Amino acid sequence: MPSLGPDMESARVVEWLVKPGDAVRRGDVIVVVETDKGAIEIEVFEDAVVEALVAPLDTELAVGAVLARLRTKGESEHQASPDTPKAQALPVAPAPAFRPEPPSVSTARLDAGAPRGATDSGHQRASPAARKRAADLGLDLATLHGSGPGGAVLLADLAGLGGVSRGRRAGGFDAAAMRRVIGTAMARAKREIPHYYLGQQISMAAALDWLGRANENRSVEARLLPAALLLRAVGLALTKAPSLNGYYEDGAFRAGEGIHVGWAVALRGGGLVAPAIHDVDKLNIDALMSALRDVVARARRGGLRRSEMVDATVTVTSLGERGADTVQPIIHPPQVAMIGFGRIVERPWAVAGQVQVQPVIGVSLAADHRVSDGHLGSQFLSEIERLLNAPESL
Amino acid sequence: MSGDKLHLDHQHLLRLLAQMVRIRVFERRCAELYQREKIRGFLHLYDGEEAIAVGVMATLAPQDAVIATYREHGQAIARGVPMNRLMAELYGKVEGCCRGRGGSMHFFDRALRFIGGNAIVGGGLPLAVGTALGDTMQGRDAVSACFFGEGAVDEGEFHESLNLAALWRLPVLFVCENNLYSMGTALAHAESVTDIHAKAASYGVASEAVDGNDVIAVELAARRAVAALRAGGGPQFLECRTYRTRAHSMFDAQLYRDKAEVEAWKQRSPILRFQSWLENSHLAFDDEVARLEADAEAEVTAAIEFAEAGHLEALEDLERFVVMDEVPA
Amino acid sequence: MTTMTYREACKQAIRAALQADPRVFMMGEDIAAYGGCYAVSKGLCAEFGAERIRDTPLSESAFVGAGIGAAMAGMRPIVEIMTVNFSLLALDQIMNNAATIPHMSGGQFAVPLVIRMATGAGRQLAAQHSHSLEGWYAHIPGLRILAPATVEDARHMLAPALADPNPVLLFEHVMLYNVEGDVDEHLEGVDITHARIRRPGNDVTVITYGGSLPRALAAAETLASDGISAEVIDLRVLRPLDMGTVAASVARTHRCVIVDEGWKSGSLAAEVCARLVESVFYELDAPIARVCAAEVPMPYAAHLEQAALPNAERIVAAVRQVVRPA
Amino acid sequence: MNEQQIRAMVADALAEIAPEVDVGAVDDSSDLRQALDLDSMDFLNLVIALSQRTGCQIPEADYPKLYNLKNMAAYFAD
Repeated sequence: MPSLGPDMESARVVEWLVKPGDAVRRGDVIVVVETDKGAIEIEVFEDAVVEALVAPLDTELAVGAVLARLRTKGESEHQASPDTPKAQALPVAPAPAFRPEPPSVSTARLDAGAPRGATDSGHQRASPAARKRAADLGLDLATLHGSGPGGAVLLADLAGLGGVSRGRRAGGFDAAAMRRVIGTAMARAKREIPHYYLGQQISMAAALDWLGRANENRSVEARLLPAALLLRAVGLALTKAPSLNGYYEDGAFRAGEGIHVGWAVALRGGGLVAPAIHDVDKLNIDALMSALRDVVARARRGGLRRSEMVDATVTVTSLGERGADTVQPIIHPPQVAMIGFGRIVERPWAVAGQVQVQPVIGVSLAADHRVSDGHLGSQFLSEIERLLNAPESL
Repeated sequence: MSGDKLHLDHQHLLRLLAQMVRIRVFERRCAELYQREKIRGFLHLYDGEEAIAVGVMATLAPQDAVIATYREHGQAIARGVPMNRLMAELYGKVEGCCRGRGGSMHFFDRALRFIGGNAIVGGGLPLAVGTALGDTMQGRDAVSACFFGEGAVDEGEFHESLNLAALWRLPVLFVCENNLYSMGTALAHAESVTDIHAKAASYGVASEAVDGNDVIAVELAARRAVAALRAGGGPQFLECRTYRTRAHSMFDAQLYRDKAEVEAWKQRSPILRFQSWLENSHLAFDDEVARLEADAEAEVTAAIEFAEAGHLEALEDLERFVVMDEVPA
Repeated sequence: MTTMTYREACKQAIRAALQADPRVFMMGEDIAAYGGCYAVSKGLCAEFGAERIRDTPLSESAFVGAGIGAAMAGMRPIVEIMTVNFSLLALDQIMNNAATIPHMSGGQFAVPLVIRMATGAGRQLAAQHSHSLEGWYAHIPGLRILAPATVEDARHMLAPALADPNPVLLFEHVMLYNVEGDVDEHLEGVDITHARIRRPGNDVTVITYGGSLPRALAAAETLASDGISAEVIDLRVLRPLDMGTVAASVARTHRCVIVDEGWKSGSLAAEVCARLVESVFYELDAPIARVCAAEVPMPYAAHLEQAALPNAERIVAAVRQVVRPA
Repeated sequence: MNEQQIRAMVADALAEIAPEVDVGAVDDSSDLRQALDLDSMDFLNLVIALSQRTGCQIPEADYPKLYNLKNMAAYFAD
């Protein structure tokens, strides 16, 4: 069980995406674990063959527990698992030369004889879509009976199979567990971090004007939201305020190795996650917008990656058009700052001695006094204001 | 030079000779480069027919359109397309007049209204009717000169185009280069009536047959025809009788004609005839003629150097111009 | 919104184009004195004169070629060919000149020409007036091929086609001319790059164009009462194909039936099918089915002609087989 | 497109964007953003999905016409 965050102690395996005998490649997602923060996909870091799935489903396992045994290239079975009793290796069932059958053979299959969909050559008929879905779910087609022509497996035959269904994954987050985690983290933040808070009102007239014009010529897919501008401004401003970006651990500040902004996504039905968007300062506005769309969509569906759950060096929350005017953020430990944006509202605004009605946004900063102080924080907010007033430079 | 009067001044006569010599020298080097595999594809040479392109082109104005065939090096040179760009095109280089996409059979030059380079026999005639129609509808004083061989007369497009041009009285100068063979088929093998200008006349098109190896005769006839066109006289037809003294293309054993016939026509080469006439009439002198040839050789040599130094179109531009982003202004 | 026939929409489109741009003129066989084989241009000669509504001799190659030349000389011609079978007499000009000159000249010349023609069967016109050869033209790089299937597209596709710097071929299905539909007269043209979902659905994607669209929509209605939700896509543009819209739909429904009045062998339906297999193979939950014309020259007798053509019943049957295989 | 078809299309689009919401429970004239708790990102994703399904390029100025199912039906009917 990998450690996915400094405060993670245990998790449960909810879905295997591979089975014994499967070849896996570096970067493949092989298992989904349910943590207190939600369902997270775990990737493998080397090319290997799955020897055995060790961890049982839905059992709380401590960080460090063995989930599965893999054999990397060049390792013999013996080297990979010197102390594995032979019985345990049985499910792997590497196909003996005299039985040209798929590696995983269920008893059901043996009882039933060749399934209807198997052709003479032993090839299981299946639609391409069913084949792909079965692979996603880690199911062996040979064990399935299809309802299609000649017993072909169709998508409908896979509904409800594969441990955790798409529906469950979509829900992915256990609300009660998530509430516990938020509570623990926030209590720790309030207890340990000497917060200071700064707030500022910023006119969004230039930014929204620019955005409106930019969107006129864009296809629907390429349109920008104000959130992308806010995120871009934060990313750029952070390059000038490195002591707001990083971690406070073991009595010392460690600067982040990149500007990875955790973007707080409120989940319908309660709770929130803040997946990281990596290297925000290096992405242009279009790349940022598509990263935002992607990460929000996956947060909703429950398809976040491990690195996105643990890499954030700072967090941003934007309450959006139906939120409150201002927010006083609580820093997510061990981070050292959090930036909050309220909704954009029309307010009287003085320009060159004249009062105008302009769209205004309230930006606030909570930062860790052990690392920075209010002077720097003020400069940071001013920089955000400067950037938002010159949107063409974003 | 414009108007319908031919001014036989020294300078004009030398210029006619120079143009024919430029074409001849250019193509002689092309044949050599083809055999050295510098030029590929089909290469059709104009040897023996130069007087037609040079004589007709001398009568056209910049606003006029020219539509030619796959044997169009002569027309392109006489119209004024720089040799550098032509040679680069033959080399398939991006500096070529069509960025290497056309080759020998498809020279185009928008600035000179040189509209190909058409390798479908008869395919250019409807185009010329169209450019004449477009020019007329926009009130332009422009004619469309369309060159084609006698083989095109076999095609339906010849008859459709002559009829349409005559019906709508469009300013098209039809120039038939009758060199007696369409590839290897003798005229009498292909046409029941071999008098081509009579066919044109049957459509009510003013029509004339002329010695295509006499540059002065061609220019005089073309000048009359162009004047009639500009005066609104409807389409004009010139049948220029000539002979191709080289093979149809580079790979042609010429089984279809006698060597003696070719030799006889070589003696009537338009360049030889015109040059002799100029010299006999004391209108040009040996050293002048020698200088024209030396100039042409130098020009072609420079064009070859230009083509050799040219660049190949980037592969990522393979599909460029298949779909145009705008109509070029 | 105004209600009008497809024929009237074609005419109003031409009228508007003639009014909007003095470079626009039309030529073709029997379009002026006679009023057009399908009466599309009836009355236009009286309104715009014989200079701009030009009757031509029966010389498809010459007047299509003349259209190309006039386009290259700065005009914006609309050439009408009576029917797609006759267009073969002008194939040389369309293929060897209109489609190739821009590329062959290294981009020096564009051919901003529109060619309209009637296509398709259903009027007992037999084997030399009834074929659907638009798929052949869709094979040719350099052309844009449009198939207006709705009255709105008939009314509004012409303006963007004339604005296109490339040769555009518009195929009008003979069975559509009398169809009535709503048109927004003030629309500033429609896009001529995208396919359209004419009816959304979840279980299967029915891809079609032109004269087969009404049949596909009728089939979808029948299927709905059977609990099968069919999404109907009108390709609208046959070249370049908008595979984005098509593939996205098939990726959602996982099943697909292609309806094309052309013959199946080497058809546009074959092309769409191949591209789907290339792009969304792993989304397919059933073999792709095609409903095409029988492989015969179109016969005269009504019952034979109807038997040769795609119709709603055949589409319904094909969809059922794909959605609930026997 | 009639209202039923629009509703089916919206439900289908929302299945990807907000899998947990039930569009069937939303009444015709109520604001979808409120009723389904869609933020601006969700709403943009919905507009994109609808644009892909209908082939319409929906300009930003038209977004308010998509706030409820009734207006939406009218919009796509055009």
